Amino acid sequence: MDEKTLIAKRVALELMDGDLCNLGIGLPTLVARYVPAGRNVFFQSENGIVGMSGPVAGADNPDLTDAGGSPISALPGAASFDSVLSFGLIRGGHLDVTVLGGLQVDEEGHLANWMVPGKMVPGMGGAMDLVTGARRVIVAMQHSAKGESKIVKRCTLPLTSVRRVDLIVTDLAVIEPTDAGLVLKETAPGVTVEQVLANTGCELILSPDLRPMPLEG
Amino acid sequence: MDEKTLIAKRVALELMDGDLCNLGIGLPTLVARYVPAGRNVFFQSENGIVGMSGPVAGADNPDLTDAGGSPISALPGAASFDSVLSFGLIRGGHLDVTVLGGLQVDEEGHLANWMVPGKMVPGMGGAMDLVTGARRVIVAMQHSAKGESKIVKRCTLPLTSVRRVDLIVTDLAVIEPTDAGLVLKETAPGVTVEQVLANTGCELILSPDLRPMPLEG
Amino acid sequence: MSKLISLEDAVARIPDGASLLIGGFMAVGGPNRLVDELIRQRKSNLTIIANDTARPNFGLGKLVVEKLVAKVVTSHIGLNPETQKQMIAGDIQVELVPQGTLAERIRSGGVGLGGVLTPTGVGTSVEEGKRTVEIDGKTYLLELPIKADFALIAAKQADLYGNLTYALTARNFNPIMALAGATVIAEAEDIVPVGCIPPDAVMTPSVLVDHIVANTKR
Amino acid sequence: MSKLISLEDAVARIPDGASLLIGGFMAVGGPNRLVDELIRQRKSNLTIIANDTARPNFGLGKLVVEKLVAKVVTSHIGLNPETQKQMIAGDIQVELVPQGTLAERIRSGGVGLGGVLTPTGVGTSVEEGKRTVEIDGKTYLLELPIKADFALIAAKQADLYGNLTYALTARNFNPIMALAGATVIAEAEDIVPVGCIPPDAVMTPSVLVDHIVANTKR
Repeated sequence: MDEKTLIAKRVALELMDGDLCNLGIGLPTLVARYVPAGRNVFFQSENGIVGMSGPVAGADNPDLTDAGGSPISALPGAASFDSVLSFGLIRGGHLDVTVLGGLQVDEEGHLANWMVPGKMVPGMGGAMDLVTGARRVIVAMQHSAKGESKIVKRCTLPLTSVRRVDLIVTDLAVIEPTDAGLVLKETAPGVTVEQVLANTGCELILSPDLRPMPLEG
Repeated sequence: MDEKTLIAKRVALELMDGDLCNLGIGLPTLVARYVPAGRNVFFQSENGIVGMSGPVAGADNPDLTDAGGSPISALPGAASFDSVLSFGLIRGGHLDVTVLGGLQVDEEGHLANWMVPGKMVPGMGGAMDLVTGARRVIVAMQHSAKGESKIVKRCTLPLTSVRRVDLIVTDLAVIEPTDAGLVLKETAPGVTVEQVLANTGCELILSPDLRPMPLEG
Repeated sequence: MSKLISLEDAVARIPDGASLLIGGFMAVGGPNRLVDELIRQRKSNLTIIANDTARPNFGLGKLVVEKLVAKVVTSHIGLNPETQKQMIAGDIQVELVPQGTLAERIRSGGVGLGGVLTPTGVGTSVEEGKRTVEIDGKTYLLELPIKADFALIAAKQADLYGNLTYALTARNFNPIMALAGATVIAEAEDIVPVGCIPPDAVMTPSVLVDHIVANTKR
Repeated sequence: MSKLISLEDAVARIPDGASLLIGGFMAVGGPNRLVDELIRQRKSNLTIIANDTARPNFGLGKLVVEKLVAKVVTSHIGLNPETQKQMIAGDIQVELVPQGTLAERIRSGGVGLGGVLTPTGVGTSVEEGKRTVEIDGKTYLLELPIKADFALIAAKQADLYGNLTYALTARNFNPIMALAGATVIAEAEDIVPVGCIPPDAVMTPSVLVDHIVANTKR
């Protein structure tokens, strides 16, 4: 199993029956494939639909796309709406969980994921609204990039929100930001605690319930 | 012609082709009957429809009523919507004209029409939004009530808005509030300027274009 | 994953003293079965947020007549003399709110805004006790968001997930109330299987609705 | 009382330097005929308010490539490298706004509110230069309303009065932009006679729309 699949599978276990869930572009999109059997999860695309599903070959519709403009499909019971209602769901506390990629997460659980000054300024899109408004924010990302840990003492990149994220799932570990700091809760298959610590740019508190990362619900 | 019909006919001449218009309950409702031929006016009912028309006997629908809960009908091209969009039209400057009843209008053109302290407190309903938000506010009312002029130096009843109304149409006169004060523009058929002045509780400026009130478009 | 619940069970979840957003405009589009069941179960000391208090013998007007309401936040009580009578007698607390402001306050509660900045009410008695904010030389009242323990709403159609449609002027406050109730209970004229309401026809998406009242009696 | 107008005439009304709200999300649901005609008529120095700048060769992304845009207010430029390139070169001014805030700012302009009070952006670079308001111990940014000289939108169906419907995710910013443009110009996939769109299916009421672009070429 590659690292992205591992992360997506682990994140999918966090989705509960009946949840309204928004997946960011890139890695988080994979999560939809691994929802545990028996859980009916409603996926929102912030451009204006609840009940989205993967594209159906030969049935692309130019009026039915995801937030990146790529074709999607919709399940029975889907509902479409405009951008203010879409973000009303996100900002009004109606979104149970959002899964987003990250550039950095720091010791306080702050996420930076929308720009690298001087290099890449895509814009925040809906990320600031999602992190500020969702009931639960899960960051799904590689633990390190180009040899540097993405989990740091203090974000050097511009923050997406000052709201503390709820869970960080990486290819090495599951980490929960708390009042006391970042708590290491799970290690990925074949990964030791020492490896996680060595690849993390700030202190981690070891959970008394530290366990191997489960990948099936 | 009775006084109410006279007022309604005169007000109707103010409605222009294509206007979006909201009529208050009571006397203003009569205005819809006298829209000049050739002018297509869209009437809004603030409970959520544009394109309302009078009720059709035998075709009452419990889901299609005016703001008082009485049956109405709808013209081809009507549109229904929720209360935030209905008041979005009113407050966002999209409503061309509102016609409202009045308890008092004063020298500054301020309207009081929603309560008589200690006696009658129906609530403001949509009146404050209509007076504050409509592009043009026309007050349609009897000139006097119980022997007292309803056009006064300063409203003694609680104001509906501090926005100056645009026109006052009564059974005696048409009066326009301006920076300089209330300007008498028209007198009703058979009514003299002296009669208007004698029945008005504040000074009136005589318009240089003072004319008899027209009643046909 | 059906959200069907009996009328009796739906109302049994509502405690005395609860705050209730109640849809409808002069009881048109109001959840009249739920209102009748509130009376039958004698739920009392209620705070009602609604456009109006209807008429004494129609829709939520009956709750006032039955003396089950401690407080009402509304824009109009003119057609229910009982509300005015109880208000003057001090038996019911009435907060009068301009209708457009009431709608925006409920919406702002439902979509997570801090409040509403509106010119409506500036310089009138509605301004009393409220903060004002100057923006570009113009004065706006800061009106606070409204949320409630429950939203009781009425739809034309509901599917089993809770997607709702409304008909004509019966839509009114229902869609915004579905955003602002901690628990949202909907009654519907027709209940249809999932997939029978096209996505573009849905006016309240299912994810906002907690319970659909079954069409069986009570 | 038809609002039909030719594509050429519709765009001829737009002066150089105008501010334009443009519907669509990655150009899905965008007024792509109007955009192409803006280019053909070489309207320049435009201020564009839109969710994103699409892709270089798709929808309003083409306006950027053609160097007709002086300023853009948007939430995302990541898929149009040309916008980023011109921004870095100082040829285009870019104001980045969180997507939900952008939607609420446009809506607030369209419905006559003084601004939007939102927690989104508090403590981030989005807060810079903005007022904050404390409400019940929580901090909100005061985000100002957005209006524009024109709103250019795209519908699935339009009737001759200007009632509009949208399909699926092509709805997005179009309905709120119809509220916030001083002049609203809509193109539509289908134009139908008055009465063909049921009142409950209308998503933008006709009274908000000034011109419907005829389906004849140009």
